[in-house]
Amino acid sequence: MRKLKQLPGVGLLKGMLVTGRNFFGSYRNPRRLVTVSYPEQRLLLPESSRNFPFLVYDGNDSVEGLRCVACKTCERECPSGAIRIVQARDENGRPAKHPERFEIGIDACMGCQICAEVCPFDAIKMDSDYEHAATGRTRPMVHNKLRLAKSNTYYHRIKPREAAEVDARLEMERFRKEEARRKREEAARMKKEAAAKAAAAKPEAPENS
Amino acid sequence: MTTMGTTDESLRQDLARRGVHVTSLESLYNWGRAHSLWPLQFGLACCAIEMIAATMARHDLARFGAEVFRPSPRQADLMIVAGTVTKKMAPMVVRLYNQMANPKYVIAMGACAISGGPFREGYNVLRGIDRYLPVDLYIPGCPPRPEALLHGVIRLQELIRGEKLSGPGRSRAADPAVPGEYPIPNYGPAGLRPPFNPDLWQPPSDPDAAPDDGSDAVTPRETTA
Amino acid sequence: MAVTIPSDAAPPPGRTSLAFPARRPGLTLAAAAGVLVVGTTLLVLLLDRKAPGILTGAVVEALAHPATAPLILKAGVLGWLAEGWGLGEPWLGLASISLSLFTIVAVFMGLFALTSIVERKVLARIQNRYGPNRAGLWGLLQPVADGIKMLTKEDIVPAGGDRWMHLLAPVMLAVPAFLVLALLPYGPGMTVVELGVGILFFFALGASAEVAVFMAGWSSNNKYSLLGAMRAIAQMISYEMPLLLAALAVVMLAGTLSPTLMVEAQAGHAFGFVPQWFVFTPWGLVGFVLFFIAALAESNRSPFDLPEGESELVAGHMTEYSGFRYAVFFLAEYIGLFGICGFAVALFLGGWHAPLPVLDFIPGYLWFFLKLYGLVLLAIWIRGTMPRVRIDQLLAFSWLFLIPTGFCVLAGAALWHFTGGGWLGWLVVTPVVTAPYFLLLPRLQSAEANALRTYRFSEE
Amino acid sequence: MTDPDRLLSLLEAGLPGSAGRVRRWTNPGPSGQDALLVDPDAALEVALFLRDHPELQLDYCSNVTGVDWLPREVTESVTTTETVGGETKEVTKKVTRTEPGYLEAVYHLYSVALRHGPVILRLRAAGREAPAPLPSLTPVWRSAEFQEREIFDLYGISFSGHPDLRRLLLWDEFEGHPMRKDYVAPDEDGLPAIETAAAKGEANR
Amino acid sequence: MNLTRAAPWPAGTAPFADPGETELLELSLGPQHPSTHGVFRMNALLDGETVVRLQPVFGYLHRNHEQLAERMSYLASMPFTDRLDYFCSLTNNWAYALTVEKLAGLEVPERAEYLRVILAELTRLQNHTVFLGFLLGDMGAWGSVLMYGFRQRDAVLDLFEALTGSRMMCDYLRFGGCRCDLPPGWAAAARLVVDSYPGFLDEMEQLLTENEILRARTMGIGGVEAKRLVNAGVSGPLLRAAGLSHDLRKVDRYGIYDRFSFRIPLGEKGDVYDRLMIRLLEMRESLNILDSALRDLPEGPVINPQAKLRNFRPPAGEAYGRIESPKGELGFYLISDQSPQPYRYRVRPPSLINLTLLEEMCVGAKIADVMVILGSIDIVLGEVDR
Repeated sequence: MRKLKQLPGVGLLKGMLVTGRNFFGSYRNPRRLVTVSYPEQRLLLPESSRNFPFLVYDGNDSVEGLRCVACKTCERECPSGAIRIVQARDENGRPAKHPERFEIGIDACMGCQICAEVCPFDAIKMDSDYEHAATGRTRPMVHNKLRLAKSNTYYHRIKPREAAEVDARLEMERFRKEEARRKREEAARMKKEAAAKAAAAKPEAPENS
Repeated sequence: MTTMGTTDESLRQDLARRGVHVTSLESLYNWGRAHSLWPLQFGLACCAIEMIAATMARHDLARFGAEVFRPSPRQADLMIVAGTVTKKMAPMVVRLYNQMANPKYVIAMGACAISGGPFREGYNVLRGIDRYLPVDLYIPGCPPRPEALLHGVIRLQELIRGEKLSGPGRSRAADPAVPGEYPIPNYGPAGLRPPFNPDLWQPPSDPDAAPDDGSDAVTPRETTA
Repeated sequence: MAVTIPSDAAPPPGRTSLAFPARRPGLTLAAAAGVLVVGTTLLVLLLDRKAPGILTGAVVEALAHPATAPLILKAGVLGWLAEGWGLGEPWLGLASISLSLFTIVAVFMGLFALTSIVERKVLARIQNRYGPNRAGLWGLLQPVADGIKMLTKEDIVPAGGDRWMHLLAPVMLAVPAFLVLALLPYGPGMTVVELGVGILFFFALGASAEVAVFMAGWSSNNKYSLLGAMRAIAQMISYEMPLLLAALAVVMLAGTLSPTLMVEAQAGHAFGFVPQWFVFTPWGLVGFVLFFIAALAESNRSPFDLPEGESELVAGHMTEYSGFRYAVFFLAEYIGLFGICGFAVALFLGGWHAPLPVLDFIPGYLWFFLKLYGLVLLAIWIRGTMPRVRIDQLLAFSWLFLIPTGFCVLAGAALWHFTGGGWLGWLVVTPVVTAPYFLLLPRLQSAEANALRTYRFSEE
Repeated sequence: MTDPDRLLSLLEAGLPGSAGRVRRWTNPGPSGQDALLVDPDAALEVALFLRDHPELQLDYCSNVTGVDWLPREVTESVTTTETVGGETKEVTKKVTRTEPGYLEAVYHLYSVALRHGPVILRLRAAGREAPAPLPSLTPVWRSAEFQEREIFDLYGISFSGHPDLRRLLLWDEFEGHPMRKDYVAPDEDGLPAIETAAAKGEANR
Repeated sequence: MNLTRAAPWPAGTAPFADPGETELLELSLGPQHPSTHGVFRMNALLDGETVVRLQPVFGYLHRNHEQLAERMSYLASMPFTDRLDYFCSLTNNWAYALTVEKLAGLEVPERAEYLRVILAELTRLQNHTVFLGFLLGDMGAWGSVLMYGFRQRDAVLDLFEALTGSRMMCDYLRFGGCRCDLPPGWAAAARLVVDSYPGFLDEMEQLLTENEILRARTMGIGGVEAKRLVNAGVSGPLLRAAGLSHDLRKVDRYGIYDRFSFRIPLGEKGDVYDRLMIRLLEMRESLNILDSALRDLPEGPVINPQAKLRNFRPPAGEAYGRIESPKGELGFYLISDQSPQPYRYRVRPPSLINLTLLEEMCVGAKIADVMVILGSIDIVLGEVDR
C-alpha cells in the first residue's frame, strides 16, 4: 500500500476526460458511435444466425416439395415441445411419408436448433428472420405447414454456405442412392439375364443328363 | 358509426396525399403518447438482458423517445414483461400493472412471457402473462433479438397512433368499461388462485384447432410453377 | 420517528382518480383547444382597438438596439397601454411586472424544454449513441411529445396517502423555483424585481424547497418516498451552509445584498483583457467551485441525487407521483437548477459582462444565458460520468470539508479586501483558501482508502 | 488422499467405533467418484472430523443436494436349503421383493487448503414420508444453509439443527415437494397436458 | 472460531430496537427493484439508513430447471443450461458437457478443447465487462459505463453469433466436443476483438480505478475474511479478492488449462473495490489465455466420433463436475440409471451460494451499500433460482 500520489479530485477529472472524449468521439469516430438506426439500417446477420425453424422445400410447390417425411424425430427431440406433427395417410389409410400437419409454436420455441441438428433429411432449418411481433397469440404464434415452408432458394439466400453444403450432401446421397438403385437394377438385370440364360440353357440340361 | 369513422379516415388520407394535413386533437394526442413511451424498468429473466441491450448504444431505444426507463410504475407507460413469469412472481407483476397510471400498455417479450415457453411444464411457471394482464403485443423469440424488440416498439407506436378515443373500438384507456386494474392472484397450495382471470383469458375449447383471432392472415400455399 | 405503514412495501392498490380526467383525455384536449382559440381571438380584438403604432415603433427600435431590446419592447407595450388604454399608475406597475414575469416564465419554460432534450442527447452522445431523434426534426419535438403524454396521463394519489399534501407538494416546489428567476440580473436594468436583499430572498426560497420535498415524501405513504424525503432534508440543510458562505464572501466584497449590484461590481477588465469577475480571484475561484458543488447538491443533481436515489430508493420522494404532477417535479428541478446556476453566474462569473472587451457587441442578456447554459451543460457532463455518493459521505463532505472551506473563503475575501488585491492579495489569499483542500480533504477518508492498492498475482 | 478406504481408516483412527456407521458406497460409473455412506446419527461428528483433520481439511462444502429414490422392485436369486422328502438340497429361487424408497442428502466436499476432493457424503433418511429427518450440516459448513433449505423445500427432508429451516424457492403455502419423483402438479386450468415427448417422459424412446 | 450464523430473524421483531430512541424500518427491496439484478428480494431492517438485519428471499425466478431436465434427454438439457446464467451460456454448456463426459467417460478432441477454452475466456471477458457496468449502475452512475460495457460486449456476442447462431443462448457444446467447426474468418475476427480489448480496459481503468467517489463507495465495504468465505462455500472472484488463490482452472486443471500460462490476481481486503479490481485484472489474464489459444489452435475434428447425438445413454453411476465460471464454481451433479434421462440432475449455482454471506456483508452498512455489495457479488437470478 502506498500513498496515493495524486491530488484529490484528479480521479474525477480523469473520468470526465474519458466521457468527454466519448462525447466528441461519437461525432467524429464511427467506431465510437455504434448505433444502428434499426428500421432503416440493419445489422448484417452472420450466416449461422438463427431464430425460428422453417421447412425447406425443393422445386416450386411448397407442399409437394417438402423434404420432411414426418419421421417425428424433431418432435421427440424438441426440448421445449414446440413442434407438433401429424403424419399424413394415403387413401388406403397407411402412413404416408409426408406431414399432414406440421406446426411450430413460436410462442414456445427457444430456437435451440436441435430440431435442425437431429433431422436426418435436412428438412428443417433455422431461419434468421426476427420480426414476428404480433397482437394476437394464437394464429400468429403457431406457424403451420404453409407458413413454415420456404423454398430452397430462400435457404440459399439466407445461408449460402450451409445450403450449398446441404445441397452437395443431398446430391451425394441421391447419387449414392441412384448408384445403389442402378447397381441393384443391374444386379437384378444380370440375375434376370442369368436366369433367362439359365432358362434358355435349361432345355439343354435334360439332354445333358 | 364505424362507417363514419372509416370515411373520415379515408378522407384524411386522401387529403394527406394532396398535401393537406388535417391534425385533429386525437392524432396529436396519439402522436405524443407514441413518441414518449417510457417503459417500466423491470426485467424478469434472460429477455431482460436483450431488453437492456436494446437500450444500449448499438440499438438505442432512445431514438424512439423510449429510453426513460422508470423504476417506479407510477411514471411508466409501457410494461415490457421480459422473461419467465413464475407463479411466485405473477402477483407482483399484476400489482405493478395495477400501479401504473393509465394509459398503459403491455408487451409480452419472449416465449416465457407469452406462454411459459420452454419452461411451461414446470410447477412454478405461469403459462403466459395474458392470463392475468391484457397484453397488447407479443414478441416471440427466446430471447428476441434487440431488433425484434425495436420492431415491437415500432409496431406498438403504430397501434397507439391508430387508437380511437371515443366510439366503438376506442382504446382501452379511453373506455370506462375497461378496468384500470385487475385482481391480483393469491398463492395457493399448488399454484395461483384463481389460475387465470376469466375476463381476459379462457382455455381454448379445442386445442387442436388453431383459433382464428383475425390478427394475422395465414400465408397461402406457395407455388411458382 | 413513528412510521405506521403497512408492512408490504408496495402500497395497496386502491387509488383516487383526481379531477384531471385522464380517462377522457379527448375531452380535456378539446377544452384546452377551446380556451386557446377564444383567448387568441380576444387578444387580436384587443390589439385591434387602437392603432398599435407605438408597438411597431418599439419593435423597430428594438431591432436597432439589440443590447437593450427587451427593455425597449417592454417600454413600448407599457406606453401603448398607458396611451391607448389610459392605464393609471397602480395598474401600469402591475402590467410591467406581469409582462416581465410572463417573458421570464416563457423563456425558462422554453429553456426547460430545450434542456430536457439537450440533456438526453448529450448523455446519449457521451454514451456513444444518438438519443431521441424521431419526434420532429432531430427529435426536437420530443419535449412536446413528453409534455402531451404527461399532461394526459392518469393522476394517482396513493391510498392511505395524505391527499392534499400530495397535491400541494409539487406546487410548493415549483413556485419558489420560479420566484428565484425574478431575482436574476439578466442584463443591465433587466432584473424583474430589483430587491435590495435579493440574496437573502434567494436563500429563503431555497429553504422552502425542503418543505416541499418532505411533503412529497411524507404524503406518499411509501417507505422509499419517506427515506428519500429524509435524505433530502439532511442534504439540503447541509448544503445550504456552504452555498451561503460562498455567497457571503461576494456580499462582503461587493458590499451589497443585491445581485444586480454584485454583477456591476464585476465590471471592467484588468490589463484590458482579464475580466474582473470574482472567479478570477483566488477566493472567488474556490468560492465558485464551492458554490457550484453545493448548487448541484441543492438541486439534487448527480452525483448528489440521493433523494431520488434510483439505484436504492426507486425514485425517492417522487416514487408515487405520476402524470402531470411528476412533470411539475421535473420542471421544478430544472427551474431550480437554472435559478441556482443563474446565481452562480451573477455572483462569480460576471453576470452579463462579456469576457473580452471586443465581445461587448453581443447583448448582455445573451452572455448571461450563455454562461448559465454552460454551467447546465457542465452539470449534464458530470451526470454522465460520476457515481452517486453515499449519504454519510455526502454529509461528511459538507460539514467536514465544504463548510470549513467556506469559512476560509470568507477569510480569504476579507484578506483580499484588506490587501487590496494585486500580487500581494494572491500571495496571501491563495494559501488561506486552498488550505482545506490540502489539509482537510485527504482526512475525509481513512488512510487506507487514500492509498493505492497493489495486487498480488499467484501462478498456482 | 480422497480414496474412501484411506478415509475410512483415518476415521476409524480418529473416531473409534465409526466403522459400523460409515460405509463405502461404490460408484458403478466411469467417473470413479465413490462416496461415504454415513449413518445420520454420526453425521455431525464425522463432518466435523473431516473438516478439522489436518490431513484432510475438507473445509469447502461445494454441493449439497437431495435425491429421491423411489421404492423399486428387486429381483434376486436366493439360495435356501430345503428338505424335500427327507433329502436336503439347495434350491435357488428368484425372489422379487420391494426395496423401500428413501430420501438421500449428498454432500460434495473439497479442500481448498490442500486442493483435493471430492469426498462425497451420503446421508439416508429412513423413508420418504415427511418429515424425513436428517441432521443438518450447516453448523459445520455454512454453505449448506441455502442448499439444505432448498432440499427441505423441494424434497421434504427436514434438517434438524438447521438455523432457519423454511422453504427457499416456493412460497410457504405450497403443499408438497415438487422435486420428488412422484410429484404431479395438479391441472389447474383444465387444459390438456401439453403433448410433448418430454412431458410424457418418453424422450428418445 | 464460530463460523455459524446468528439466530434466525424472528418475524416481525426488531432485535436491536431501542423503543426509547428510534423505530426500525422494515423495507422490502424487490422483487421489482432497479438494482436487485432481476427478481431478487431482500427484506431489510433499517435503523435510519443503516442496515440492522437483511434477509434474502429467493424463488421469484424458480423455473424448475432441474425437474424439467430429469424428464428430458441429456441433449435436450443443453439449451436449458444456456438459460441458467444467461450471461455465460458457454461456460454453463461446458460445465454440463464436462460432467456428462465424466459420467460417460468420453474423450474430447484437442481442437474442441481449444475452442472451449477460447469461448469460455471470451465469456469471462464479456461477463466481467457487463459486471463493471452494472456495479456502476448500482452506485448510481448514469449508465455510461454500462453502455461502454455493452458496446464491448456486443463485439464478443457477434463472435458468438457467428459461431453458434445466437447472441446469448449459444447451445454450442456437445458431449465429446463442439457442435460445429469455426466458420471461415472467425479466428481472425476473434483476434481483432481480443486486440481491441486492452484499449477498452485502459479506458475503463482511467474512468474507474482512481475515481474518488467510486473509491469512497467501494473501499472497506462488504469485506469478509477468507476463512469464513470458504466455509460459506463462496467461490470465484469473491474468494480471490479476499486473498485466497483458488481458481479451478489451476486447482482442477480441467480441459487443457494446464497448457496456458496465466496468473491469478489476488486482493487483500476482499471488499467491493478489490472485487472490482480482481475482475479487471482477470480480464487481462483472460486476454493472455486467448492470445495463446488463438495462436495454438490445432486442426482436427471438433467432436468425438463415438459421441452419440440421439439415444444417448450413459452407463449407470454418478458424477460431479465443476468448472470456474465467471461467477464462481459452477458444478453439475448427475446420476444416471442408464435411461436416456438423468435420474438426478443438479446444478450447483455459484450465484446462490455466493449469497450465503450477504447478510454478514451488509449488516452495519448503509442501505446504498447493500446495492453495491449485491452488485459486487455478481449474481444472475436465472442461476440463483434456477
